[in-house]
Amino acid sequence: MLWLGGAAAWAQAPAGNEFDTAVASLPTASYMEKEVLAGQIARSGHPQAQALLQGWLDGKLHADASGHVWLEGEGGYVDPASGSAGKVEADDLEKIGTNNRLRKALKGVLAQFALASPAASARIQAVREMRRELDESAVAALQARLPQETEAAVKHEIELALALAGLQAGEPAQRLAAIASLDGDRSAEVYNRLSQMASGDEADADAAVRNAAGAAVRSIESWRSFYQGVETLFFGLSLGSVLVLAAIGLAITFGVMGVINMAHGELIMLGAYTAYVMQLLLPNHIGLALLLSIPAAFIVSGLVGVAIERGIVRHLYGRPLETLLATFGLSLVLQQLVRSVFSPLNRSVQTPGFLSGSLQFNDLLSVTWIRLYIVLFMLIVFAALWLTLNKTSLGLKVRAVSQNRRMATAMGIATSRVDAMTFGLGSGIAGIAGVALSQLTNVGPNLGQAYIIDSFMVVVFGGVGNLWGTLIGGMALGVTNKLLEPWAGAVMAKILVLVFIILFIQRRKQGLFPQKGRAAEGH
Amino acid sequence: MNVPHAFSRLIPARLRPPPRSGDVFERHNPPGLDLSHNTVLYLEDITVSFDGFRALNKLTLYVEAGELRCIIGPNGAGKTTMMDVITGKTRPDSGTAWFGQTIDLLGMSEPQIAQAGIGRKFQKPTVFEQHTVFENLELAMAGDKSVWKMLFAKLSPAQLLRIDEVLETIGLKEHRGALAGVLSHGQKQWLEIGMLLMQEPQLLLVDEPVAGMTPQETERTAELLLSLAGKHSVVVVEHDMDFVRSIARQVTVLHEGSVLAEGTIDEVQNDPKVVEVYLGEPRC
Amino acid sequence: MKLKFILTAAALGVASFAAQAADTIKVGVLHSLSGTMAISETTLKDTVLMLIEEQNKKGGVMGKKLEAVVVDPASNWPLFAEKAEQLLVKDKVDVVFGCWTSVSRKSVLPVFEKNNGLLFYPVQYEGEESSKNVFYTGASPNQQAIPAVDYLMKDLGVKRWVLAGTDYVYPRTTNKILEAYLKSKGVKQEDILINYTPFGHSDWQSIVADIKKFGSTGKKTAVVSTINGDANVPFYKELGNQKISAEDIPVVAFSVGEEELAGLDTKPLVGHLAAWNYFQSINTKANKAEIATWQKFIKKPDRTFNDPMEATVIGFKLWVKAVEKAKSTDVAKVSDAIIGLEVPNLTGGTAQMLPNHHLTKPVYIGEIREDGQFDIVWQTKGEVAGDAWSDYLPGSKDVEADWVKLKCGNYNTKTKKCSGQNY
Amino acid sequence: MTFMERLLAWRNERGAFGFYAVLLATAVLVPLLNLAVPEGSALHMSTYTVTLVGKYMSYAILAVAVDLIWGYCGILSLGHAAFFALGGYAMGMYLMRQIGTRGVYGNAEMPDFMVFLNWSELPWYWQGFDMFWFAAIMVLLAPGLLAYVFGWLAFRSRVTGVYLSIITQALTYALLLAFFRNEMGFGGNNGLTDFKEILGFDLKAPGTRMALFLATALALGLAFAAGRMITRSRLGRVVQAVRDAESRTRFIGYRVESYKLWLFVFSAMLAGVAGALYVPQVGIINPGEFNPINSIEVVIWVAVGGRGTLYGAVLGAVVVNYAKTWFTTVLPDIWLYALGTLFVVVTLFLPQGLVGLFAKLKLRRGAA
Repeated sequence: MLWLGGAAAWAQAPAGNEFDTAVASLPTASYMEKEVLAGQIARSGHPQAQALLQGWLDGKLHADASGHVWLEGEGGYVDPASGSAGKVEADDLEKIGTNNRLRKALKGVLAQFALASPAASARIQAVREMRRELDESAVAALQARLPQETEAAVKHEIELALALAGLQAGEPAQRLAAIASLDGDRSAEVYNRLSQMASGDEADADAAVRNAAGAAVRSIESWRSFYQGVETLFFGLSLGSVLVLAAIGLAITFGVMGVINMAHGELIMLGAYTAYVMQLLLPNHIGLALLLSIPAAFIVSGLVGVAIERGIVRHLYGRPLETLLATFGLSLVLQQLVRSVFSPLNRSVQTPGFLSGSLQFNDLLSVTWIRLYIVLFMLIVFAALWLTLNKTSLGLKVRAVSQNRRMATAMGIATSRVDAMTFGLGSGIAGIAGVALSQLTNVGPNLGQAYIIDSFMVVVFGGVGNLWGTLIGGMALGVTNKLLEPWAGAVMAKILVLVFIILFIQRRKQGLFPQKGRAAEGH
Repeated sequence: MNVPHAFSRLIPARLRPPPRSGDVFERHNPPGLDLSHNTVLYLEDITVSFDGFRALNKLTLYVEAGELRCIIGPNGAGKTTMMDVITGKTRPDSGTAWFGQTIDLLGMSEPQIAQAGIGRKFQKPTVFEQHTVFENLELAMAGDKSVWKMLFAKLSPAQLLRIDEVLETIGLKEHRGALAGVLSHGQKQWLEIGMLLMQEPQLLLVDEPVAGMTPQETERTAELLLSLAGKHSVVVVEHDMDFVRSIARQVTVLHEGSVLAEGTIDEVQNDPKVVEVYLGEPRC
Repeated sequence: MKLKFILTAAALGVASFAAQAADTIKVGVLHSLSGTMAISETTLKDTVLMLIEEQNKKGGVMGKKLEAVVVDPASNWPLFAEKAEQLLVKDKVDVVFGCWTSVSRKSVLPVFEKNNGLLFYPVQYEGEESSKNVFYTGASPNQQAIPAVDYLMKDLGVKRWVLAGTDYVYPRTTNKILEAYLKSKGVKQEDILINYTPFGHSDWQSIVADIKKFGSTGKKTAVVSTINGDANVPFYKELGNQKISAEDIPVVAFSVGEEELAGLDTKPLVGHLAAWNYFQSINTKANKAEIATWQKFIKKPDRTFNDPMEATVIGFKLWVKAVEKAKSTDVAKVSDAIIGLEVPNLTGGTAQMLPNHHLTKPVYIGEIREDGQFDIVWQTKGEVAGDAWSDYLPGSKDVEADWVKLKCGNYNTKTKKCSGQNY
Repeated sequence: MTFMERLLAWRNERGAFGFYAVLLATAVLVPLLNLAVPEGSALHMSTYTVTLVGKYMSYAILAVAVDLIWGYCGILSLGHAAFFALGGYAMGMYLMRQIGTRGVYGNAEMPDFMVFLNWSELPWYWQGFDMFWFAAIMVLLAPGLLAYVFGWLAFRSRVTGVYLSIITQALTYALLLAFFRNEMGFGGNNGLTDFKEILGFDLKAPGTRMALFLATALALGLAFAAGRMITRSRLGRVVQAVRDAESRTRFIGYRVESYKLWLFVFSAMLAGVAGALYVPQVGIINPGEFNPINSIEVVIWVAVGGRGTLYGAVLGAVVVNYAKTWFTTVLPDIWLYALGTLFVVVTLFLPQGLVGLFAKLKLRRGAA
């Protein structure tokens, strides 16, 4: 095989042509060897080198049985060297694979090509890419680029990168200069290099350099710990908003109506499955599907909620514990239902581009978009719900009924309709929460079970029948949990939060925001 | 907050409270009721407010031993709140409440107060509907009410006799075995009065005893209450002025959480302040 | 009177089961069809049913038809024991294929030993066990964890290690073994970060952030994940969102296969690794054929096939072979006959049943592809012999299992004792 | 007499006698069918069924415990799974210690899971569990103490209704998470299993199984009798008064919280006993038993049987669990539908549970 490959190379190119030989030996090379070959190809200066490496990185490089290498282009398969099209069938081609390490290397060498690309942003990206592995060739490339570089921003990036390289410079003075010029750069590469220089077995020989490095490291560290605090707080808030989202529907059905709805979790689950179905319907518009699934989920879960209320809960008013039992039975049925319909396996819900990735504030602080959106989304849902309850006639009726059913009836409010709508509202909100959760966790039959207990905790902790309580309560629990996690560990943190809730209820048996009046005795 | 203590300092030495028992699980033995000053209940400067609204406003009221006191006043005058304070359901923001010379009510929980000898009948009759009439009376019976005692409690012949006696008095003999839940409204009123009797309290607080009763029943209630006065002290809150007239010697008029007037029914009814308050109310 | 009625009903109900055709060979299927484990286990139930159907098409075993007895232990561990006893005592099945979690296996173990049943356990597990009545067709740590770590160390040059797992016995043991192994390879304590999370852990923000920090010290870092089932989806989503690319910090997982990937958005996962003894993407005739049959049986042309399923297939074929060799379904005879038998793996090479009731298996490392399948980036030369007792744990260094010579599942070579056998 | 009264009277007497009769019948018949009747005979009852019935009965004890606190005192505890599991763990720890050197590592002191997670020595809280009497005391003490501390806090500050239910749930949930942690030294998710002997008797021997079965039957009988004695004492009447009108009870001089606490602790200990009898029969105890869902299920048994009647609770426990066993066998794929529907139907149409149904039927017959 290797021999064949060699022969092929021999056949078409004069000996010593680095490019051709390297390419020819690709099909048989191990990943280690491939890495070397990639370097050779890059250095060969062959016009097709960049295209080939790019193709390779994108998994478009193949070899046929004879060991001849083909690059997959728009038109078809072409010879990487000549660019001339060839007659080969897709299925007798073997892909020339890459692995993590190799891809990283390829990106590195490609970056060197990108240095010359017209777009400034691309050049900046290239420099950043090269920073990660600053070997001689990279440094050389950067030094070569610097004088020709016109764009100030790019210049700056290159200078930083060179400074980083300069930390290894021979002369202490140069190293000091490098440290000085790196002031304000808090990236991990700089930090690691500096801390190595500052102390430890690889510490710098020169005391002055050591001190300078040490000072720089300390300033970075202080910033680090600051941003870490910010990060933890944000984690807490985002966890809190997940809790609130999951619980807020319950705040209606349980808090306002006093129905202990154990099927609440399953209503959330239905919402998540709705998101999944929407994506099946619109496979090419993931983002759109997600947006549409918000109202869809509200309707689906809402209708199911109304059905539950009409079918079961209605007959059990004034017997909250019975509602607990009946709805628990119902939750079992609903779980099994999705198992039968969607199979017990988890379902994959795509995350649209604008939700993935993270918002980079600086080298030390970045928050993930999805979490940011979840927080916002929760606030929107909360606001909407609050307005519905306090600014619409439905809300008025809901509150009237929840406060004094008989009086409300006397005033000609169709209490039973209001009940159904209230329950539907709460369930619909649960469905919306499901859509949000579908972006964070499994969409499977057990989704609901995972959130039901926490939801009840949040509502009770916040104070039954009080939306604000649910909001504050959820956020408080989320933040507490996250503040505890670093030193207590994930499990202990959760346990401590639970114990905290238990003790808190001792002190304030009506939760954070007790309900006024006798309606509070909800049992 | 710990109002009772703060105020107990202002109280003359002879009224210094006994050490109050904080823990509800510790058995509370009320020191025998001390009526040496012939006053069974001292309420002084009691103030209670529910988020802003003052239900009681520096209410001061004394009840003599063996007295039958009627308390009247328009709705929201604070009649029920006052009873809540006396029975320990509501803790006042300020003021003192003493049962006899030696018992500081503010330091005690509902059961302790009940044990100490204050019985209460509610405005809306509340009996144990799942229990029979007999059991209701049995439960209300005076005596040691600790858990273990109850586990092995047996009715002594004397106690049985007592229950039958009371059944007689409240005229529910033939309903002995009936569930309290199935009784008529009036019968429930009676049963609750019966429970009050079983408690053998020093001080009875009776909230609208004759609401929903037939004239005959009302009459009998009046007799009963009169017969009770003397060996017990009775405080009756009632709207029905005829009823009040029929029993009352001393009448206290509450208005906006404090005492408006006090005296015999006639004095009170001719009091211009009272007339003003009740203006438009036909009876006065 | 109610209770008595129920008892008789129970007796009758069970009797009715026992009273089924005697000329069939009964195969018990003990996988959760409801509850938390249904996600993974229902597939294995279907796999066994498929195998039985196929076998019956071929005329069954020794001329007898196979008959499946399916029960639902509902992800409830005591119920596993109860159902196991029912299968063995009431339904008198000749063999049982079942269990996924270690706890379910531990729960049924005494039942199988007491009633001398036969269990084929198809899932990779922590080892530290070898029962007379159980055949372990999944990987033991030395057939999955250690090769994976070798790959990371040699091919990716990993210097710093995060051992992240769900807090139960499999990750605990595996990580103990790995820790010992890494140290033996000269990795320093401060270069190892061990982290445990509860089942179904869904909020990974802080932990992923920690991993990111741990990995940002310049030394090449990798995560060895023994995170279980449901917790994986949010974990990988968080990795993706916090921009931890496979090139910077690769994650090698032992519990994430094709089936799990089918349940999540693979975009952020591309390039991360998994170590298994089987991958659906491996291109062999046998594999293609098996997958085709499966997808036909389950009536879903896109349904995935995974490692525990292959383990089930191998276990089943071995059992059939053994029965035919022993000319009997008697547990003792079959268990003797099966030792040393070989069946071809779907991915090439052969699986041989060893005297310690474990298999020889090839080990593959795969990189996750966009389409939820794996690119094989590394594989062992030939098969690795399953080791019941790890050589890297102080407790079990000296213990070995051999049901041919020693007739013991945990023979201590130091004390020359075979402790704690139930027979 | 009204329906309620007759229902009451009927419940009080017939129910109890019926229960004793059935229990006695079971206690006699089961050993007979199991030991006397030869194998293979249609009437023979296998050890498997015996264990199953034993399991049902330990569940029944748990149901009685829950009914006492919920049905009679109106406290919906969603934390009884915790007490059950604690009792179970206490017993499990004894059984673990009994294994002694027969563990796979042959370590005399420590259970296997500690050995291969290389613990250096037995943690202090495992000390003493090698003695049965100590374990037996712990079976009562562990749940009792937890119930006392928890109840003292909760009842003193007059936490009631759903608030109480939810924090009891929080309690068992916290314990669930705690016991899952391997650092706790209770075997983590695997829990305690592979027991060998109890009091020197081989746990796998039919004789031992039968003994356990009879012990459970006896315990159930005693639990029932105790519960009956309590509910029929004046204490019982006070407790029911608390259920129906708590504040009223206070005003006639009862320290309600003491009564609640007393009953809560008693009920918790009963649950502990149930757990202790359950573990050696099913052969495993693991944190799953702490799952709040289990607590809810127990409540459902009671509701199905008939809340507020002891034998109703027993009936419910047996019926529901038998239904479970039956469904999971005959319709493994859809049994949850059946069970779920059962719960819904019962709560909707049988507010008094099966007991209420029987009573109604009886009255019909009486009327006709």
